[in-house]
Amino acid sequence: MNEYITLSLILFTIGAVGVLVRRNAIVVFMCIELMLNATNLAFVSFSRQHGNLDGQVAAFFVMVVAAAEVVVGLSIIVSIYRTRRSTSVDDASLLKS
Amino acid sequence: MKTLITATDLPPIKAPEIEYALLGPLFIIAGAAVLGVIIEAFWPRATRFWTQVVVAVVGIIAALADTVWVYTDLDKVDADLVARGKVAAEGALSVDGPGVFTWGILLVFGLLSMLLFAERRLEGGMSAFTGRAADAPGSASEAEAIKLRVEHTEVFPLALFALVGMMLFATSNDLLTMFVALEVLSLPLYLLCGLARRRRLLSQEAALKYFLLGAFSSVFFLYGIALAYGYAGSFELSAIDTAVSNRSGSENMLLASIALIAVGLLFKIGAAPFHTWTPDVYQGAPTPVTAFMAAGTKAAAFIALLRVFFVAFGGSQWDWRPMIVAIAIITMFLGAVVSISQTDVKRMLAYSSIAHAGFLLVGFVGAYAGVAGSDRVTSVSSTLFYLTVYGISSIGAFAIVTLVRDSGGETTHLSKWAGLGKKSPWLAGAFALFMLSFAGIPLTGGFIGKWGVFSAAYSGGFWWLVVIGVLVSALAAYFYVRVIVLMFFTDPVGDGPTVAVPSLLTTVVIIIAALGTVGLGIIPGPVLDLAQHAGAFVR
Amino acid sequence: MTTFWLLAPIMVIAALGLLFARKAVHAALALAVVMISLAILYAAQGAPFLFAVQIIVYTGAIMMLFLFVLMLVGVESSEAVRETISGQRLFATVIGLVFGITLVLAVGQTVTGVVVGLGAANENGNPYGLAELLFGKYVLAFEFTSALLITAALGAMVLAHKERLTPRHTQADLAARRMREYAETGRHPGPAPTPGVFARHNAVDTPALLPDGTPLEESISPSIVERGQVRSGFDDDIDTVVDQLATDEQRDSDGFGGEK
Amino acid sequence: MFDLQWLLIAIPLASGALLLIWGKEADRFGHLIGTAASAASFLFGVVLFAALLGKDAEARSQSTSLFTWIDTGTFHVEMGFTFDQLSGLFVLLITGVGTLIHVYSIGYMEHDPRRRRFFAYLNIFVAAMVTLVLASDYLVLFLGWEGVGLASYLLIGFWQHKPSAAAAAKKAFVVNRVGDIGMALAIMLMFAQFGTSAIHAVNAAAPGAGDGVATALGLLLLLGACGKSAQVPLQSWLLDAMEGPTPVSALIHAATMVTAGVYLVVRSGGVFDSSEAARTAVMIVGLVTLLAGAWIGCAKDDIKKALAGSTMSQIGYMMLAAGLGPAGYPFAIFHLITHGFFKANMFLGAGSVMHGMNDDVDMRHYGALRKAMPITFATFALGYLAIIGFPGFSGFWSKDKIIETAFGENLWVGLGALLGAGVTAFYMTRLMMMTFFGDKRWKDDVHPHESPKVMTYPLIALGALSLLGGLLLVGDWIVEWLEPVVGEGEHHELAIPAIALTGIITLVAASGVALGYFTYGTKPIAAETPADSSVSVFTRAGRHELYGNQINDAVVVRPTTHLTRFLVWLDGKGIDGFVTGLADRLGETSQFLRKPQTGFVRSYALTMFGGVAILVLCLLAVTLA
Amino acid sequence: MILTILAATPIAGALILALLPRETGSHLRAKTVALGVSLITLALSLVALAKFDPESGGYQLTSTHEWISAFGAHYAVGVNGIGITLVLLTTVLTPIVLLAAFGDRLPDPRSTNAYFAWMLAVEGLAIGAFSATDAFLFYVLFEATLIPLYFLIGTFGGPNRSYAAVKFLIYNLVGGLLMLAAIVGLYVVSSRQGEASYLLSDLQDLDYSQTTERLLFLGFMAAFAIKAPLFPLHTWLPDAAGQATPGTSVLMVSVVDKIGTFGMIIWCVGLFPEAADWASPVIIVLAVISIVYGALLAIGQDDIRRLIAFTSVSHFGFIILGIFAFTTTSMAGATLYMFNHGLSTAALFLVTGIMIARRGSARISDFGGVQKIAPILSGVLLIAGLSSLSLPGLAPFVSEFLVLAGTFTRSIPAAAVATLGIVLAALYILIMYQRTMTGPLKEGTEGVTDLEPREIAALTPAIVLIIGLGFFPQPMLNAISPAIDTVMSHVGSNGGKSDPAPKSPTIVDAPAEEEGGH
Repeated sequence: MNEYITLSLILFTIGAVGVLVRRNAIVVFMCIELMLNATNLAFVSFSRQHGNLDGQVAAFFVMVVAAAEVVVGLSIIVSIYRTRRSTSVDDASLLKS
Repeated sequence: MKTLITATDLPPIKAPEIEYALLGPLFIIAGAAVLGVIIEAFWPRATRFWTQVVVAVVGIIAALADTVWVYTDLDKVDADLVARGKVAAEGALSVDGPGVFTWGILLVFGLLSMLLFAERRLEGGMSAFTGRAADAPGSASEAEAIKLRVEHTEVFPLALFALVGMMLFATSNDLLTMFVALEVLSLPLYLLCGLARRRRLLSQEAALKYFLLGAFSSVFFLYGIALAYGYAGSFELSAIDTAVSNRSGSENMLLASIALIAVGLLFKIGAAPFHTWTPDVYQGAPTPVTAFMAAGTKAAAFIALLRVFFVAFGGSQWDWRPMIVAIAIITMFLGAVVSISQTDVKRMLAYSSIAHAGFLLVGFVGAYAGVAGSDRVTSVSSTLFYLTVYGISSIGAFAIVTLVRDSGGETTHLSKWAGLGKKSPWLAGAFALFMLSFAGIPLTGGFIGKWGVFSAAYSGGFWWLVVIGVLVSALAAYFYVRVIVLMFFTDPVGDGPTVAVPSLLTTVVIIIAALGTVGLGIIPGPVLDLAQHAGAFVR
Repeated sequence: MTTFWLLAPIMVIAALGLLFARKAVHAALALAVVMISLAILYAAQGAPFLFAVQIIVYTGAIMMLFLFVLMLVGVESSEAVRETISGQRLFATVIGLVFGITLVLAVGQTVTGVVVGLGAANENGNPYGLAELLFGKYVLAFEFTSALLITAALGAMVLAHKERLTPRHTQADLAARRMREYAETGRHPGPAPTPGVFARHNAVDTPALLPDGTPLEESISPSIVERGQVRSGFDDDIDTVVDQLATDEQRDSDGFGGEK
Repeated sequence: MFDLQWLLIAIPLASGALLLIWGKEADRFGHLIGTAASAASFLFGVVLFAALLGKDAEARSQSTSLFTWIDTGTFHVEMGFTFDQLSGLFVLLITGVGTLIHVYSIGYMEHDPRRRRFFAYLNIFVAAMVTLVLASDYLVLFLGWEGVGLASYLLIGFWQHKPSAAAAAKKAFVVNRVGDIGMALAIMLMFAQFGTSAIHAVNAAAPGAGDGVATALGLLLLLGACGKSAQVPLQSWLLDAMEGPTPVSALIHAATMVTAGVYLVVRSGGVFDSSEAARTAVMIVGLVTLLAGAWIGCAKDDIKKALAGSTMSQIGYMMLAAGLGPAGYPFAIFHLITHGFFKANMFLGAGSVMHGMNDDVDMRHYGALRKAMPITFATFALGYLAIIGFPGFSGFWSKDKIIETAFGENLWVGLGALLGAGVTAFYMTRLMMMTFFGDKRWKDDVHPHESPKVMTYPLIALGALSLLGGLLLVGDWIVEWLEPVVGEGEHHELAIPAIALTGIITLVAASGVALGYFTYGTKPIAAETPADSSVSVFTRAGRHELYGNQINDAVVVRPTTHLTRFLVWLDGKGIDGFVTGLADRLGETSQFLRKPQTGFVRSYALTMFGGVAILVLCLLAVTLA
Repeated sequence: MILTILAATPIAGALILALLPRETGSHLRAKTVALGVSLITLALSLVALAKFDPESGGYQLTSTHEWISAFGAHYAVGVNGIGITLVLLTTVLTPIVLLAAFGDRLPDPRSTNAYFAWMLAVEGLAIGAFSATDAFLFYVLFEATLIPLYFLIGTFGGPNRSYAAVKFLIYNLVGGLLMLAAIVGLYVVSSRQGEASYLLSDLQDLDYSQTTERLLFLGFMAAFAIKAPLFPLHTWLPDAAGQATPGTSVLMVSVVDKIGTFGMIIWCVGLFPEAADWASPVIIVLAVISIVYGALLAIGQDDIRRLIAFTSVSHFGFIILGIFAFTTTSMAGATLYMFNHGLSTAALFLVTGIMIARRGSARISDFGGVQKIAPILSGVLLIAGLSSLSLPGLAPFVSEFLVLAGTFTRSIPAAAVATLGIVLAALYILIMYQRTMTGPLKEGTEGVTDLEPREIAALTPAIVLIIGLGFFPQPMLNAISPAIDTVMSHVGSNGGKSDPAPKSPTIVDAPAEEEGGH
């Protein structure tokens, strides 16, 4: 069991670091997806640990939510791209201090 | 694995029991939202705007009426627990006093915000939202869209979805539903943030930031849920509570879960160090959306926070209370201090909302649940009242922000507000009133709210936190007072600000907010009793 | 277990690829690797339904969406190596390590208790078990995910879809309008003649000549007419050219860019 | 009838208030009202005094309470008055001399546009002074005490347009306030100790309170008395007070107010009798002031200041006498009364001289005025003879008794007093010589002339009193009269017969006169004051009032000024600076804390992630460790 | 009921003024309305006074209604002798201030309505605070007075007004918020011991642990010490008074700041007698420092208004000293001092305000010889000044002496040092008088004309009261004393701190009582 959770945590951490170091909004978003996937792995593993399917249901919900989120996120990114011709998150820094 | 069993061999799945009567308000709002989407598809453009407004407003009013009905109908389940209400929808929701009270205030915030959404007089007959979000700012097609006066009437169903998400969030009884609710409330808000008519770049930037950070935080929240599940084997708050009480499972997992779940919720209420999105998003978003967000999200998220921590993690409160204390102090202090050097009204209000999150956390950390048979102000009731007052004042303040304009739309730079009191004393007076309420000056609702949360903290044994709280309040008062100085005691620069004459909608919002702020300060009794009557969370 | 130990390094490497790939597309592919591997792990852990959904929804739909958008914004775009925010990478790494190590040590290595396994839960088949929960305990959440999906759809429409504001003009519409104008204002329905027709020059500033020799002003670009540079077709062109050459010489000797 | 003794106060007070409020219309006759009020008060005083004479010795203390002034908790003060032998004498002195001075002022202030106001102030003074002496409670006494201080302030500064007058007025008030600390603390001590501040009760209880309390009380009262009576070390204001119009100097700063300190000590006989130390202190203060005043009197060329120095000196005598205990009290009062007569006489005479000399006060510009102002000269001479103790004159009797009693107490004190008598004779002779004899040293435009009758008649009256004041001692009348109030003094046996001592005193005075005559009467006097460098150290010190102002400056004024400046700095930069500094730091903190808000979404995420890591770490720290 | 009406009348007047259309002409309407309202209030307060029984030490004219039941807060009003004294002070001073303010030149002439409305609001709230017998109500009104004053200073003050206004507000808010913490604590303590209630009578019956009581006391005291300004928390006052109009200054220093000292007696000492006893040494030291420090700083000021502000610091030192000396004498003196200081400071502020307005400068060094051209003005200034230096025969003397005499029985050093204040008082007043009024007429001062009839009418009542109460303080003391006795019966560790008895009481009574006829 431990190894699954450990893997999940490693993936999660890698995803989190990815969010911090990548500048392309789409890649940043992919990193978030990676984190979601890592979470799903945890859900599924815990589901097996506890012997109930709630975790799997949760993973299923996460997938649906992720789908919706991706749509919204990508459309926001696209609309910004149309305006700025850039997908770098660093360029969007007018609002500050 | 018997994956290949044919369907007929399986026992039928039991139909779920849904207490429609109890969940009426949720379904009304959801229905109104869906209706809005349908209208979007089929209704003629000419009258679509007002139809959407009517659907939204009527829907909210109906839901509000239903909420009142539900609230009065809640039964006293257990006299000892002083909790009223029941767990509904197969354990997904707990329709209890605090939850339904939150529905009520959320619906009121929603209603007021819808009125602001519907204001069309300020932009020469168009709403505050961009006509066609897909156009690049400044492009010819945008000009065409403006010429043809197209509007995104989708904002109404989107706001209604967010509203229903908030309501769901506040009453979720299991973490999974809570997660879904979190997303339901967040996604529309991400979208709404990017739809400002003026200053499109800022608006889009706000949407992007809100979205990325929101998604980032909700992943942590989700991982927290996973760990909680790993700990307790269930998503239900009461089951987690049982596990916590029995101390079964790995302590570490519980603690990590608490930390991560806290992150997601603290992000939504804008507590430090998860507040960084707040100023940018508040500033960039269209002002009516900011108003809606500031009032609604904070209320929903706070009640969810209280619910999770009191119901599920109540048994390990000695573990998490120090953490919340630290966060409360940092949040109050940071919000109050940084707002001093702000030059933009909306940013200042954002930092102020951070500071208020800190004050609310002070009440939360008291974790005072009251004793049976006593009328004492509890953490829950004081938080409910504070949220009510803060929301009302906030909406009022943002409504006024929409009225102070120059040729480029709203003029939010504070220097442009100089001398407003001379030009338009009533408006400036109302804004000053909201500022005083934020500062917690007596005879305004903010004072009673502060009193409540401090008393809860005090009851919970944190008198020294109360002292820190009042000192930070004084700091915070400094910048509210500065705005008043600017409006009333400073001469306007050049021509000074222009105050647009709003339609009845915004006027009504401001008047209601002002009356509410004063009313809650002078006769807080009814609302306070209502909050008090809400009792504890059901488990 | 074999599956796990086989896949785990691959997944970690792929995930790291997400961190280090310069090009977004490579990152997307790395992510796809992780996702597919995950799907296999799901299957290995008694979640066949999720295995399918992971492949279909995640890898099939979501990843495709990412790739679509990547194509849209330019697949060649790649990040500069230089970090713009000072200390960002360092802090990100440090905090990531702290966070990861803490959690791995504290949580990942301490999962205790018996692994119950899903035998009982999957008694009637995994999809059935899930369905029982989805339509029972989690029915409300399930229903409200629809709100999520509607929002997503609505959002995509709002942000990306440009509604036509004016009806599209068909060819018939245009022809009808042209004839109507001809009838009402006498505007010529056909295409305008090009400059220089029948004229001695076919330069753009030389009006076409009608059969009767009269110049046709409409054949010249309105901007030229505006500037008064229309050449009359009747002047003695040679003289004009000579004059012009003289003027040019004059101008050259005056120096470059002299006044006309 | 004694129930109406408050009328003694009310009449002049009402008149004063009336004159102040009435306004310009009263300018024409205001002085008459003022004088009439004072006279009425005097007449009523005479009537009461006569009534007192008619009573038995035991019934001669007539108390009355007008109303309860203050009553709260344990603190009870009646607005009560006592007309007894002592206060009766004082009332007569105050209102009598006061009335004469009122009359005199009609002439003296004739051309002053604010004469009405002057009379109002004079009336208020009379009222306050009478309150002081009639009071049956120390707090009521304090009311009168401060009332006369106020009147003194107003009158010294009457010519407000002169900065020196305004400064002198302020100085008088402030120095008096220093004395008032003593008074106030004394009353508080009485209250704490005895639960009352009624004069009668306090004096009755003082012997039983223990030596320490009595000494403390006595010293505190002495401090008050020093302030009011211009005794060392609070003497410095009196010479400056000569900035006021001369009638004021005569009434307040010679005849009445400045003697209030003596009155206080005598009144508090019970207290001083219980404390040897306090009494000794009084004596020493009196002796020192006696000599210091005389010294100053020798050196001043300003006629009023010379007289003021003399006043100090004479009050020193009274103080000395009062310090001698019951034996000295009657003589202190006796000298007080005679001094009231002759000093008022001389001050008014000086005023008359100034009136004729265009308000020049420098004696070096006088000379040979006896011809130009015969009446003034004659009356002044009577005063002169009285003060030097010319046998038969009032001062002879009173001073003689004091010196005699002093010798009875202590030889050195007696010798000091004797020396004082000699010096007095010297400086008074000097004054006489410089003013009325010798050459004319008048300024060119000065044409001395005799004053009008309204001024000379009071002079004549006072001259007569200076001559006849000694009659009070006939048959030891005043001693016996006062005995019920001040107690019976034990008589020390002197080493030599009293008559011999009188002879010695007269001889000493005569030698003083001779010295004065030979120094100033036989040689021409420079019309300009010799420079400080050309005079003896003694003269220089005398001119500078024994450096009293310099000492005050160095010890009190300058340190206070520096302290004030420092505190202003401290308040602005320190206390307020701390707060504003805090506000500034807050602003800086604010600027600093907004820096992380860089606008980069990734750094926001980093902040969040950092927060997450810290949260997790903190929560897990316990179990990890 | 009468108290409610009393407090509501000025508030209603303020609302009426706010709703009256702004005038462009003479503004006489707004002014008369305001004055009329304040006179009606005065009349009502006299009615209340008539109904008040001075013999009783308890609360009278009470009325109690439930207000916020969840907090246990009541709308409860009532006055004892202390309260009615201060209510009277408020109602007497307001008409004077308003009448004197007729001539104030406002930065924006259209704001007359607001100016007078805010002043009336101050009056109403102050009356409310003086008559509240519920801690919560008191707190609310106490804090609410900040708002009108804030606007009065900030809108109508001198060039540096917004700094002064903010400083005023923040200082007082810090104190007020600390008090809020204590108010919250009271609730918690109260609700732990049964039904939560903020009623004064209920709170007095509570049992506090020692630490709790002390902390709560400090919370209350912080607010009051800032309000009343006690060294070293006084620095807001000179700035505020230096910038505000004279009328505002009077309302602030004479009336509203009294809520601080009033609160010390009624709330600090009344609710936490043991803690008050515990803290009294420190407070007495601070009070004595205030007395001397305020006076010394007053001497060092060149700005007349700042000077008066510092004199007030000194005087508040006396009041606080009197309260915490815990003798009936000193406490009664302190209470009377509140009234008298109100009068004398009002007279000082108003008359110097007139002077300053005419000269266009508040610097002492810009004046000189005014007496010559404005004798009435200088006379009034002198009387006001003399009352400020506690000349016997003027009202403040009685109170100051009672304070000192009472203190003396408790602590001789404190009384002795405080007595130094009377010398310093003479210095600061007389130096100011000397520099402004006497000497040759200074250039630029010619414009200082004498008082007009209206101004005389405004100042006369104050002067008359100052003189009258100097001789006849007894009616007030009669009302105050029973209330003080009640307060005293609570102070101290074992229920009631008695006055130190005279060490050697007199055998004979005062002769006046023995033989004199009354």
